[in-house]
Amino acid sequence: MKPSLEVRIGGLTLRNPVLVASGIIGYGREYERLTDLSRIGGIVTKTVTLRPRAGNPPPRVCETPSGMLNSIGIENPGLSGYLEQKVPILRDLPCAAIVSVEGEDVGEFCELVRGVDGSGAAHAIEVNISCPNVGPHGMRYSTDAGMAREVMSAIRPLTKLPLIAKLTPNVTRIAEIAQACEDCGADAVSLVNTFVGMAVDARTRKPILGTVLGGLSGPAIKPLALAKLWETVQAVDIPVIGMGGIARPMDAVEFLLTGATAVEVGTALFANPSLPEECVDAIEESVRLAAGTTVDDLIGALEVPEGRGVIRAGRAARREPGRHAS
Amino acid sequence: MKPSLEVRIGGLTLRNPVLVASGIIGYGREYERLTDLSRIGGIVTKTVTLRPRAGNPPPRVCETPSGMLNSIGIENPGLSGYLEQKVPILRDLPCAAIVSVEGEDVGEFCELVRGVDGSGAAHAIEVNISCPNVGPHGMRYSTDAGMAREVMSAIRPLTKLPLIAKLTPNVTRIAEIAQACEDCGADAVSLVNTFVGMAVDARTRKPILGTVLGGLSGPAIKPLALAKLWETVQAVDIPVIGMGGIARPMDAVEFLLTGATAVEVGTALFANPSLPEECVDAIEESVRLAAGTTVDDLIGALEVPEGRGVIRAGRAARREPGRHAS
Amino acid sequence: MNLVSCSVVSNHELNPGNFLITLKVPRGFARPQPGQFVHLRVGDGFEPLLRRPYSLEGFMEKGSLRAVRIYYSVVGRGSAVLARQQKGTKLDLIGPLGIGFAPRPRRLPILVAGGRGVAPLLFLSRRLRERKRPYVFLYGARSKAELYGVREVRGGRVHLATDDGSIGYKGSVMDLLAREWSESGQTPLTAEIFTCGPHGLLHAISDFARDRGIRCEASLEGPMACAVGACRGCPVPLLPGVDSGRYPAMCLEGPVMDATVVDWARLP
Amino acid sequence: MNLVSCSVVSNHELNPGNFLITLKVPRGFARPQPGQFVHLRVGDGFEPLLRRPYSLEGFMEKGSLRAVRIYYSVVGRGSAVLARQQKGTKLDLIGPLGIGFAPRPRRLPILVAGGRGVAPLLFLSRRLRERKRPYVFLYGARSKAELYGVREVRGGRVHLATDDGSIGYKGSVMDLLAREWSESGQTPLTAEIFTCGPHGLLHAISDFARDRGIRCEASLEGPMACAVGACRGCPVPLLPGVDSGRYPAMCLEGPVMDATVVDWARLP
Ligand SMILES: Cc1cc2nc3c(=O)[nH]c(=O)nc-3n(C[C@H](O)[C@H](O)[C@H](O)COP(=O)(O)OP(=O)(O)OC[C@H]3O[C@@H](n4cnc5c(N)ncnc54)[C@H](O)[C@@H]3O)c2cc1C
Ligand SMILES: Cc1cc2nc3c(=O)[nH]c(=O)nc-3n(C[C@H](O)[C@H](O)[C@H](O)COP(=O)(O)OP(=O)(O)OC[C@H]3O[C@@H](n4cnc5c(N)ncnc54)[C@H](O)[C@@H]3O)c2cc1C
Ligand SMILES: Cc1cc2nc3c(=O)[nH]c(=O)nc-3n(C[C@H](O)[C@H](O)[C@H](O)COP(=O)(O)O)c2cc1C
Ligand SMILES: Cc1cc2nc3c(=O)[nH]c(=O)nc-3n(C[C@H](O)[C@H](O)[C@H](O)COP(=O)(O)O)c2cc1C
Ligand code: FES
Ligand code: FES
Repeated sequence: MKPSLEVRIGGLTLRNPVLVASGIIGYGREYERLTDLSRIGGIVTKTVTLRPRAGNPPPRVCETPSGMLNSIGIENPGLSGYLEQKVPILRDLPCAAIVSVEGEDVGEFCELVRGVDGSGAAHAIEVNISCPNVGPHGMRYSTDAGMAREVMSAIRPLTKLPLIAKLTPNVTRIAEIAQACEDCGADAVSLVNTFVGMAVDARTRKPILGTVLGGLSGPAIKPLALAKLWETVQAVDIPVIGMGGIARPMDAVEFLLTGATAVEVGTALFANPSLPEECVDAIEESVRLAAGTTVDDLIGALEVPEGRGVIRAGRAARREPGRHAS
Repeated sequence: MKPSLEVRIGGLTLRNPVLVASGIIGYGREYERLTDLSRIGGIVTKTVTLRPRAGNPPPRVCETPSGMLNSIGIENPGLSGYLEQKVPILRDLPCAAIVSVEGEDVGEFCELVRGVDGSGAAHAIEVNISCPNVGPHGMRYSTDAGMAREVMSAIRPLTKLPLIAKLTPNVTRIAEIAQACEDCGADAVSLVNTFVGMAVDARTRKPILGTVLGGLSGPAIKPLALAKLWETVQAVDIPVIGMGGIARPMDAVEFLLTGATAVEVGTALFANPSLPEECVDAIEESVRLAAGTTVDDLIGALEVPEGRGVIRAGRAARREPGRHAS
Repeated sequence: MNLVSCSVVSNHELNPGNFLITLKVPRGFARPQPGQFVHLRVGDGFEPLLRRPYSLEGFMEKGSLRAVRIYYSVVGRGSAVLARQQKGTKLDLIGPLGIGFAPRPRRLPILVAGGRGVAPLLFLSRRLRERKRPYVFLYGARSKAELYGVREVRGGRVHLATDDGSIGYKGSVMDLLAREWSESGQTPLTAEIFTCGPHGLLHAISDFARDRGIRCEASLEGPMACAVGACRGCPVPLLPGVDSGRYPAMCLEGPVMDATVVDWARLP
Repeated sequence: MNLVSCSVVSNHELNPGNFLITLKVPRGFARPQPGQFVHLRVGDGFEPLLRRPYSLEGFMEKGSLRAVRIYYSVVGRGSAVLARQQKGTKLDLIGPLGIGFAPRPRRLPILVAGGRGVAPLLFLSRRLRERKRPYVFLYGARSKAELYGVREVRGGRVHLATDDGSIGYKGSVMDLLAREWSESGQTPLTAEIFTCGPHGLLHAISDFARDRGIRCEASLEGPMACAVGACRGCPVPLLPGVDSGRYPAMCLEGPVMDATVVDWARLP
């Protein structure tokens, strides 16, 4: 008998726990010939901002050892462009459509959530409070629990759609931000967004990216993403959506075992558009091998020696600290 | 005419800006048959703690995409063991010996600095306030500017040796910690130590490291290390020693261009013991190509478009913020 | 456009650092236009992590057999891995992608190739010949040894330029173009330019064309991640005033674009 | 110990998943002892990033020519890369490293091999034969097909065990050892055990030896970074009470260690 892979994010039930991350697959149509969206749980759209954004000057991408840097600059048509051009596309998707939004201040976040909620096409909203700095606000929303609280509590009353707060890993204690979001009614948190990185061309003596700094993604960051996930699942009770460097089908299983309720496939999709489907198969196979009946038998099933590797943050503080010094 | 590669760290003049990082080469002797120490600037010893440490349970190392995780646990003979067994070895080194120390509290840091200063064998002290948590203290010294200040101001009066504060990258704003160290009389800061990471074996459903969490190093983190370096050199006036993922000779040049006064070779030494010497050659060649006469012509020579990629922290806050959103 | 698996039919170094690889593709791979490209996975594993974009040098069809050809230089990790792939190796690619060259009816196409940029223009020249259309083919390289495919060019007038003068005009293909243009008596209404090569050359050619009002299409290059318009990682900077600061995606609205609107100075 | 460059003389798959590679080494490479290992760079680039430790299956010397042999299984990235290396490829290695087997004078060495763990014991058996010393060679594998090098074993009494009984004793080499020991009439004063194989087997053998007071040396395995004692990445857990909780470095004080003091339960 086929194991059930269904998972719930707030009021939303996903066919299975495999999503495609924001900024990777556009609004779905770009990959309709390459990825079978009817086999996965859903996609997260490119982040939508209130006003259209032209994005950053080139070059915007650069490959690094087992990873890549990007500085796209949230190029997107803005809320009105989203409503006119993208909503119809999302309506036709054979999987859940999670719409990612980002505002430059609380007011913009509110307008965006109202607009997306009203559009009807979204099954959930991923609140991107994690993007490396856009404009003068720097990374403030993502790097400060107070600011995260401000945004989440302002938008929570505006929609019944599941709200997923997407967090940046570029902080000392990600669990504190996650807890702030949970306290303010987030249905889930997703992590990680990219790590701030930089690449230099020693011959031209210039930075490789047009913006100098960019965000690192890909297999290179998988160990870091798993550690941030591990820290977070110990601190919150809402579902955590894990991502960061998933490039082989079994990687998705590693994130579920570590405690993720769902995963998002990112950069590796560029190399292997079938990866999301392959992740679904690997998860199903792993449930079977463990003689399990549902994917819940995998989620958080990691066997950890007593008192090892516990990170002391907020609710987790009671437990013993882990040791992992060099 | 041969360009001069000499650089100064406080009162210490290094033959050239290439060092080997702490924890990589032991106390030098382990690699004497493999690396020509007479051609490089110096080595940083394995971190010495007050009491001997047996280290963490196995496994302690695990390879990841273009990187590795380690959880050694600062296995070392303690201060007395250092004085008895290691000092004689350091005395015979054909390059500078920088001794790394780490205490569990301010008192221990003081005892260690006094002890190492008294031993005579050290040309400088690297103060490891960056190690991912050892025992209940967690990462407090490294992740909190106030604590860093406490340690540095307590040890500064105890020695005339150059003090290099080694920082962790696992913080929201590394520049703030660097500034705190500068304010308290550090002669230089070095960065980065490892990024907290984790690896999972999906088949056994167990973490791969005995301590669950470990520190990520290697080429995978180079883009992150360059970004932390870039953030720091904009915020402090003392020399910054850069490291993180240096694996090819030209990588060392990238760090110097970004503003590092010296570099430390780490993980990649395990694969290529000649890498430090090759870095020296690449640096000399780059100075020549740029028709320069000294290595100062490389340090910080990165050509950055006006107002791009500036990180707003402390002293750098006046300038325009960079843009690098996804 | 499709994701198809392909296998290496042959992969040879034709001149120092430059290789020609032939890849067998299934019928699911649509007939490409000259100037279109494929996004090739050069090997498995994470080094390199991303696919690499390559213009098609040619497309062959014999009965149910289809194959594409790529003329590439070894400049880094990806191309180094590709150069190691032996006959029979299975790879996969996404394509055909992007917008190719669009010659207008009743105009003389002047093809201007710089170095390995000759690839998509060789494809174009064959297509023109099939259509029985006359054309001019200007081809510049550092030296005679680096000229590739010249003998293949039939049905068109070929003029060569080499930096060292080892064959043809001694100098850059840009100067050759200027000379040919002035001597040809062609006008913007009778001829148009199609070019591919180093961006410095394309910049010069597009200035030349703009000054004279000549229509000029150039094939651009730059790093790409998705190559299907999803990631917005391949922006083409346009001249001020053109299209209100929007960045067209090279993979979607290019790689062949109207050279006279591209802000070459801002293109890496 | 030295860092030396080496070149692949041959690299063949002997049975499914198990390869034998022969590497030519310069004279700078010192004569190794059976049980010692080399830290091999299996390829260039960052995948894999680290070297891989391999015990020597043999060492050949003809005039000024020196070569080492490694018998390895393809279990992951590094060994997969190694399996692809063709004759003539240049690699480099650090070695010989670690402490090898130390047979005592006037004692019968009983060699117990499990699966590919046979490698260092074949090396040891040849050395014993050179020394004209008698020995017993117990060798267990899943099936006859997976037995390697048996015919090479000369000058010693060989007893085989296979899980499927396709040859020799049907069962584990552990049971075979128990039977041979009881029938042999040997005592801890007249014989000693040298073993290599899966840690589960080594655990069982060391318990067997401890219970009877038999001296037993086992060759351990585990991940390594530097392999020269610098990084402390290869700790060997010892039984409580042994050496006050210190972790000996497998690369320096091993890989061959007194099996009866190792805390096998804590060794991954
Ligand atoms: C539409 C399109 C068509 C192309 N057609 C061809 C072709 O027919 N033949 C061919 O040889 N190449 C072609 N290229 C360029 C090719 O994609 C790059 O040379 C290749 O990606 C380099 O990859 P690499 O891993 O070998 O080098 P990398 O390791 O990625 O980089 C090595 C060096 O090359 C530079 N580089 C990286 N990517 C590019 C790029 N896209 N263009 C120019 N320099 C780059 C880097 O800055 C670095 O200095 C095309 C590119 C595009 C976008
Ligand atoms: C002193 C010593 C001698 C050795 N001699 C031999 C030998 O003669 N022949 C041989 O085939 N192997 C030998 N090994 C084991 C060999 O080093 C590993 O199998 C090899 O490193 C695996 O590398 P990989 O990249 O192929 O696998 P990885 O990608 O590193 O790992 C793949 C799988 O193998 C496991 N693994 C990784 N490293 C080891 C290890 N060191 N031991 C066991 N499992 C591991 C991982 O947990 C993972 O499940 C020896 C190891 C040591 C320490
Ligand atoms: C090209 C690119 C564009 C991205 N754009 C966005 C975005 O618009 N919004 C967002 O929240 N995350 C964005 N991300 C981050 C990814 O969603 C994901 O969090 C990150 O890449 C880590 O996952 P990965 O390592 O699997 O790629 C982008 C990533 C890449 C590589
Ligand atoms: C095995 C290992 C042990 C280490 N031990 C120490 C240590 O004792 N003290 C310290 O300050 N850093 C230690 N480090 C961190 C390195 O000094 C360096 O900061 C880090 O590895 C990043 O550089 P890399 O990417 O070049 O390795 C260790 C790193 C490794 C891989
Ligand atoms: S490469 Fe992704 S949009 Fe062009
Ligand atoms: S592997 Fe480094 S000490 Fe053994």
